[in-house]
Amino acid sequence: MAFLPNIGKAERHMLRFLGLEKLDDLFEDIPEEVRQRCCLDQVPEAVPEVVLWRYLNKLAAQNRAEPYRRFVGGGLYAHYVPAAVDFIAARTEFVTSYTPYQAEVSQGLLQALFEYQSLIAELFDMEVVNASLYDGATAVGEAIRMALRVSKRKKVIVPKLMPPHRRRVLQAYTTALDCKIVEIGYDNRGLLDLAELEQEVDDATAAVYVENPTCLGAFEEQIFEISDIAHKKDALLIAYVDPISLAIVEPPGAYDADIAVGEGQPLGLHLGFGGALLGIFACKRKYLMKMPGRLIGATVDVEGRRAFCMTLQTREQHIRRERATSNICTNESLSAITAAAYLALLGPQGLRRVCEAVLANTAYLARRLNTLPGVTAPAFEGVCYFREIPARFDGWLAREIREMCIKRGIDPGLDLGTWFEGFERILLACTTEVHQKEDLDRLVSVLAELVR
Amino acid sequence: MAFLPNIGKAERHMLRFLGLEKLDDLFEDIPEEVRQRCCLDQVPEAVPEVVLWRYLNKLAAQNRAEPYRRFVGGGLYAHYVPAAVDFIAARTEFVTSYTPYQAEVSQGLLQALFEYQSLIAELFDMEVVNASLYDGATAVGEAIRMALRVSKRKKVIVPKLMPPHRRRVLQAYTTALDCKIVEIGYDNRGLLDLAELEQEVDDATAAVYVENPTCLGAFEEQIFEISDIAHKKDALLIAYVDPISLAIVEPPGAYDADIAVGEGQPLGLHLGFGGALLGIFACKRKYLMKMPGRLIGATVDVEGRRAFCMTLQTREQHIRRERATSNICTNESLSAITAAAYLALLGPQGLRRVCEAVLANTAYLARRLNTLPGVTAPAFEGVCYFREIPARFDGWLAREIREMCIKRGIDPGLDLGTWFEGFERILLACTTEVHQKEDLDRLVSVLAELVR
Amino acid sequence: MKSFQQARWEEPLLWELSLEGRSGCLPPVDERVIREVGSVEELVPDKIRRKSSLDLPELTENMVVRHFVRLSQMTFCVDTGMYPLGSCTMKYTPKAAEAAAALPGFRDIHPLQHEDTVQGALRLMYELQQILAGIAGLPGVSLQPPAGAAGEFAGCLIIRKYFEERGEVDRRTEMLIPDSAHGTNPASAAMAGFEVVVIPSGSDGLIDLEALKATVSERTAGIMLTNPNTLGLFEKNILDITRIVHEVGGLVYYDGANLNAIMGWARPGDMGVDIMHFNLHKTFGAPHGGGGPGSGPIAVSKELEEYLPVPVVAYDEERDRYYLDYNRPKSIGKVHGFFGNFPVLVKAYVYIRLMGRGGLKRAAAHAVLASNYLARRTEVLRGLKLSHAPHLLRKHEFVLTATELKAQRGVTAGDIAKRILDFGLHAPTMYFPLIVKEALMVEPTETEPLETLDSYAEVLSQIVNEAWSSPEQVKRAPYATTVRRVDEVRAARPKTRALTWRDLKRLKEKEGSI
Amino acid sequence: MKSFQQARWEEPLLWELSLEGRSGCLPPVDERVIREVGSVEELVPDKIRRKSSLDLPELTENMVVRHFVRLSQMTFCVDTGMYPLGSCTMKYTPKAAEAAAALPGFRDIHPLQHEDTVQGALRLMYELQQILAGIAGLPGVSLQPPAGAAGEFAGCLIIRKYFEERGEVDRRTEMLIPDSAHGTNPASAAMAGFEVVVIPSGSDGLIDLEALKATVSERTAGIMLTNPNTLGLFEKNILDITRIVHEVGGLVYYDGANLNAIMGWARPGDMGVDIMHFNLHKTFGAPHGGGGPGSGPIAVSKELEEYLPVPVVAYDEERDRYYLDYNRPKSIGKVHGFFGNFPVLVKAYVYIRLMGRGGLKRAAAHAVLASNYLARRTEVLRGLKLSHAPHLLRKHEFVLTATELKAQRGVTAGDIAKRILDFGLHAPTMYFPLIVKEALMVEPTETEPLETLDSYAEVLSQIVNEAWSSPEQVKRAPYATTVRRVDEVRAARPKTRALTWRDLKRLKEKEGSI
Ligand SMILES: Cc1ncc(COP(=O)(O)O)c(C=O)c1O
Ligand SMILES: Cc1ncc(COP(=O)(O)O)c(C=O)c1O
Repeated sequence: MAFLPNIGKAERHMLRFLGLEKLDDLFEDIPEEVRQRCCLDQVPEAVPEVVLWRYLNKLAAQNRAEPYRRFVGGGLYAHYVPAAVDFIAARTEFVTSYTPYQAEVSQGLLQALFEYQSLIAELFDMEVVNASLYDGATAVGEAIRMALRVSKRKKVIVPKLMPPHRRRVLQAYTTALDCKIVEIGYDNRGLLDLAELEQEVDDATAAVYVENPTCLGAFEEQIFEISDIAHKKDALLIAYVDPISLAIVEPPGAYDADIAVGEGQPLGLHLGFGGALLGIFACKRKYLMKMPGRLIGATVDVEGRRAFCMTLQTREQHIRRERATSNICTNESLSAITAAAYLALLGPQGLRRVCEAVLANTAYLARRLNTLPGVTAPAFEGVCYFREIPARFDGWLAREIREMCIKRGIDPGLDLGTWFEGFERILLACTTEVHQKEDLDRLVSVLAELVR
Repeated sequence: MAFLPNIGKAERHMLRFLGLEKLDDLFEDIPEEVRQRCCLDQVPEAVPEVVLWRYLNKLAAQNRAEPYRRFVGGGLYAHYVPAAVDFIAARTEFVTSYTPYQAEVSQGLLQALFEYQSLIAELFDMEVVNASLYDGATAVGEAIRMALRVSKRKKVIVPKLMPPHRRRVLQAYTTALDCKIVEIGYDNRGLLDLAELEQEVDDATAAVYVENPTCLGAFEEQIFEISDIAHKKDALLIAYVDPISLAIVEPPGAYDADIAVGEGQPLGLHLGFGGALLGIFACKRKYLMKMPGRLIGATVDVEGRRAFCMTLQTREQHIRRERATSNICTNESLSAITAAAYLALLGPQGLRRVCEAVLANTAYLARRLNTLPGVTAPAFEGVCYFREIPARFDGWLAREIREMCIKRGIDPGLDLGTWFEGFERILLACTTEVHQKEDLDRLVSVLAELVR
Repeated sequence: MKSFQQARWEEPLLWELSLEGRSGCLPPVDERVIREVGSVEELVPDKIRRKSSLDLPELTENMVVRHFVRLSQMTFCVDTGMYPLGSCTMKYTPKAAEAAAALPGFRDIHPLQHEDTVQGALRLMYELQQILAGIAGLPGVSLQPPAGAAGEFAGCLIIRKYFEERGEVDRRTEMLIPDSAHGTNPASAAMAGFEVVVIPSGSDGLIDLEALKATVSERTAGIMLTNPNTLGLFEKNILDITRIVHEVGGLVYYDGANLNAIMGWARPGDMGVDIMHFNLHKTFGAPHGGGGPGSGPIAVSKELEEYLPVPVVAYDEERDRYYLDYNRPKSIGKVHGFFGNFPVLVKAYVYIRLMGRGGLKRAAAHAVLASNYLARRTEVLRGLKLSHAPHLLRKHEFVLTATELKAQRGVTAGDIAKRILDFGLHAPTMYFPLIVKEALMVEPTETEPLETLDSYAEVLSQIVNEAWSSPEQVKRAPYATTVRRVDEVRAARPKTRALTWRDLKRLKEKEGSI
Repeated sequence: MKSFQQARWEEPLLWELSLEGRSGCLPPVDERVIREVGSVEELVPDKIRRKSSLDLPELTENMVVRHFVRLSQMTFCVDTGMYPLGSCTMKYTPKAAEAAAALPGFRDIHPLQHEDTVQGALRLMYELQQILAGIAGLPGVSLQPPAGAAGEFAGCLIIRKYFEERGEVDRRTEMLIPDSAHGTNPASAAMAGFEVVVIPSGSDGLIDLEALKATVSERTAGIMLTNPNTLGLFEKNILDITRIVHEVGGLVYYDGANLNAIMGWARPGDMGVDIMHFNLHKTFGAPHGGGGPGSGPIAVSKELEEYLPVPVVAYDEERDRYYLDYNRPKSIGKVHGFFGNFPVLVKAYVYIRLMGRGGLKRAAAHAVLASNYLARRTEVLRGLKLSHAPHLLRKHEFVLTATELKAQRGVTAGDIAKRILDFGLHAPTMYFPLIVKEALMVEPTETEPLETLDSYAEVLSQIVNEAWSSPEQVKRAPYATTVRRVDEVRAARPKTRALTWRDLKRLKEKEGSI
């Protein structure tokens, strides 16, 4: 009972104070038959920490966690997390506090979240940013819901090349809405088919949703054109972008995105088996009152000191209830603080260096893969890839390649056949700055042995 | 330059302010020839954190750190360190502060150290405790130096069975003193030979130093008799004890020890390859002014609030200089706080449970080892062992046994031949509560295979 | 009364600490690689290369660390003091749980890496699914929803799907929700396309059975309720309620935010619940992270299992292998990009295993014990009273109303809350549930020692005395906090609104610094 | 001036939080084993079984954690603010160093486990030995001493041994130590059996060469000095000094506490030093742990190598294997039970590798730059002045003297130090070195940003103004700290002295609570 301080003496004292005899008396308001049926057999008995710790280590050891022989991306990326970021994210004051309902005792948390909003605003070049959503995928869902709300239109355009794990979230978020989601194909570079887009965007179009880089890793070079196409019909442009890449490529603000979303995990968050992500959500100021999620604002206290507090809460569920802009309550504050710490630590120089390393590694990997017999990398040509490289194998299915690699202790990337029909021969390999040249060479040489 | 904030602009500003041109100008007071000779070729160039981290992990992976197949003691012990203890020990306020010279801003640290002193005083049943020495071995050195000082006598009695790593520290600490160290043998139970002791203790004897449990793991059952023998001749009794064991065996206060020392590592400190240990030092109040090391006292502030501060510093080197009671300055404060957290967390119940588990495991291991052909465990009989068990192998040298076990992935304990002449066939195996029955059984079955 | 003072560092914003050229971390760029592939300028087409400057602050590691350490010290948390935020279950998180989630074997794995290489993680999830199913008394579990509200949304989509499969989705448009419900309930129902129909509480704070009967119909998709409800009262007619809803063909959704009151003593499944969510960050000791991440797994009846989000973690006994089951054609899809907040799952798992069956049950009992103890000690204070049915036992929380103090002395629940902060304690939840005027909703949790409960009661007593004798003292609180009372109106007013550093700079230029 | 307030929690002592029956951690006892071997009562002879009660506090994990978190918030540290404690080099510790030392592969290994199973740890130590030798310009290194003073002691024993081997130990009894030296120098020399002979400083703060010449003799065992000295002044005659000592056959010991001033710019070995220690917790960025653990490796000349403590980490090239070399018959033995403070070694190693050759050199330069900058900004304040040779460059630290303020306004260096605390800054070292009256010894270190140096100067300026205009304001400081000025006399007086909870309880019974 390491966490129950009121056993023994204290328990007796409190029961006596309440005129009760035993703990069971506290549950007399529960119908007898419900209580009787209650059985906890599926919950194991308590385990001492020393024993549990051993078991947890055993489980953890059954997972391959080192990134050096893993080339898997697909939306989450194994960037290096500096120790200082882990340190900050572990400060128990941030970890064990909750939503800062009492601003006066939560200034540190509030300031950190305000800084997060500010940092993302700079990075994205957008006017307003909320204090986090669950993850990139749900941010997409919220963005599209918001666009439908704002525009009062019913058609949404999305790329056909959208990872199913994100696409299915979008699907769920729009299930109950009276809207139509139209998918646009891709050109021979794997980018959005502009002609098709032009055709589809019309006066009923609420939003054009575009990913940059695409889920195949290519920067969407036509982003300005896409923006024009959307805006010409007064459709909103929603951009899903990679925050890291914004140190070198144009931010959503530059191409006049109305809403910009993204997955913040690369900003100093561990992969965590895909958990505790960070849904980034930014938009133009004019949509402020329609946006989902919590907002932190700067203000002063009664003595005129700078202070921070939650603001514009009337958009939120605890006030607006069924008419709220979203149902979100608990969000991913700690992830937001972590991302703020990461951005503050790296600064513009550091972030640029990450980009340089990633770009270079990606290009290098592409080149090397392309030298293998029967391998085309990138599978789509003529564009700039960031982190991810689609590689086509003439003689093999990507699934087979992956299985064979796994047996050799290497995870070479994703089998795109599981994402898109017709992509069964394409492997999506991924690299970041954690890989050294030797790691990339090793991957290539393992593949070389397989395909030769 | 992640840790140098004054590069670029700030550097230029400061140089200009000082009327200097370049950093080199700051070193003009160093003789030219010394500067010219300076070469840092043996220091590698800077490595980015991400790269270094990988290398550190590689080095760390080359060490076998899991305690489950390791049965090595010899003064440091692999007890389980609860996560809460690690958490507390990692609070950066404790980690990155220094000696609390400014009491007003260091109340937390001071209180924690005061609590450490208090906890050890309870555990040891001694009147005063200092705020830590380097480790158990140097605490022994200081204790004997202090006894010589206090008594103004010149002879010190120590057991022959004292681990060389501690014995050599004692030797170093007394190198420059005009004193005689007499070693007393052991009886057939491995305990101090009382007859020999009686003979040696005389009016010139400054102190009798005794270890309890002995370095072979046996409780010194004659401790009260030893105390009497020492005190009859007005010699001081110095007891080196195991702090964990004091939850079940008599504390030094009970047998009237004048000075009690010990290694505090088992109290929640990681093994750390033998580093960041904790020298526990306690004594009778009457010797207070003669004791080495820092002391924290309770007092009040000008508003009458309870407060803490360093006290009786006139004993210390920064005031008394060559006449100080010791040269110690930096001590092991963080270890002391860690031990305080451990004791507070376990409390009397928890500590007793550790002892129970250790005692039981030790007895169990002895029994099982003793069933092996040609193995006698414990090698000395008739006493109660705690953690460690000396096992004699008729047909083998302990060194051989150990080497063979290592090849099988198990470290069975220490080869006592490296400690004491004539002990070449004795292996000193060690167990704590981290071992489960199955671990002990595994050790026994590996040994069984070897000796059969 | 202990004298308390929170730390105050007047810490600048990151940009105010910045100086050109500083950096806290410069990752390496391999020159060998660059030489082979070219520079950024060569690789990234000019057209899309970022043109605008990137105005991130420039700091060293030491500066960043110090900044956030100072901010942390200006943040009240469970590890510094009692945090009886009603409805939030701010209990203590075992440090072993934090340590476990930080094990590289859990922390550094990718959700899309090959299943063979994450068997340990999958096993933990599988075990947790089983355990939660056991606690719920409902067989199907999805760990995916990243928070309670996401669980509600997933649940509502399942309800929708269920009716879709039956061809009733166009008819079953109404979701019944008690007026005492948490805001996420109606918001989630609305997001899933339901029309919210409010069920009024009776004077005893419980669902009015007659009103319920009058409201249910063949349009009823279901009811969303929490039990004990947000007043801390157990819906003793729960079996009637679920029966009434079932009789018209509706489903019962259980908001598990208050499960800490009854876990081990009663299971939602046994009350007639069809679907529920857990808040692992409330009931199961995962920390709240300053607002998140949380985790809101859902549990459903056998009948609804096929609609669970994909993937579900499954176990192939024959091959002794865990896998992600995506092959669920009737699934509602996904409510999170991957499998939910895995680290939170690890923490909850650790908590549950450390507590064990008996510990969970004891925890619930102690949560209820603490709540009733504190309720009884504070309801007697002049000007405060229990919101509803004062004679009834509370469960894990209780709601005080300060209407009398407000009427007599102008001291509001909010004022009282602010004044509590001066004593190193966190305030209760204020103004919730909405059906109670001047509400103070107190949930002490089982991890607060009796001594702290006592001092909470004493503090409240002192504050009430102050409110009567010198109300201004309370209305001007707090005094001992990092900043004093914060101007929320200014923050919200368009003219003075500043949501980012950019805004703040602009404002500063206009009207001087804040 | 920023408004600062340190946290105050009025946290009780552990016993004051205790309640019978609580425990924060109950390790398991295996019943199967107990059944086989018997209970404690059966295993431990009655004679030695503990009879007295064990009055440790009884708390749960949550209570213990909260207690120490609160205490931590009441502890000023480098990670909360500037800590310019002269002679202590309170620089920032890279968090990667902390993380590295916590890797299980380093943290959980036993010093006596088989060498084959700790090759990574030995390799790190070996590399560090090489690096330190390079920085020292001295070939032999032992990492064993657990702090600077322990390094000094080991060094003195080596000097002793050296003369023993030469049959001169009875004659070489004197250790020369400048009057500005740190207290550990004379204390260590005395512990090693030397008689301390004080060398006076000249008016320029440097060793008086004439006095030195007059003092050395064939009784001279050696000299212990630090350079730059504790005034922050470089002994520009260092080559003369070492020559003078060597000429009479003495050895030169270098106290490396101030190495941060010159590393990379000058090597002790090149100055004629025979033996030195490092303070890894000062120069090489290992944290100070509230007073320790530190680490004080020593480096020695070729001639002295054979006397180093055992074991030394060695490398067998043929077998590509690292090992612990105990086979050193002339060794002085051991000054630590094992190999020293290994985790501190890991941290220093990480620091050095992250900084690299160029970074170390730059760090030293920036330490000196910051020191001179702050010296120049503060020596001009009315009533303060630089202790010695104001025209000379300082190295990493400088000493101000407040004698004028004391004489004119009764404001002491101590008062000024206390007042500094009110601004969220730590005070300098006070009253050291002993040769300076009313000394304030300031060592800003290279990790403090210029902006902080500026605010330190401004704070000092304000305090000096206060001292002149309203001295009581300064003499009554501090105000914004957890407690106000502490009564040190009471703590030391036998009647009111309380060194443990037991003492405190006794006192409380006698004279009411404190
Ligand atoms: C009663 C109740 N229901 C639902 C929720 C929503 O849970 P979450 O914040 O995890 O989304 C909360 C949380 O505040 C709650 O208190
Ligand atoms: C100049 C000087 N020498 C020696 C020492 C002693 O070092 P340590 O505290 O590590 O024993 C110190 C530390 O305070 C010092 O400042």
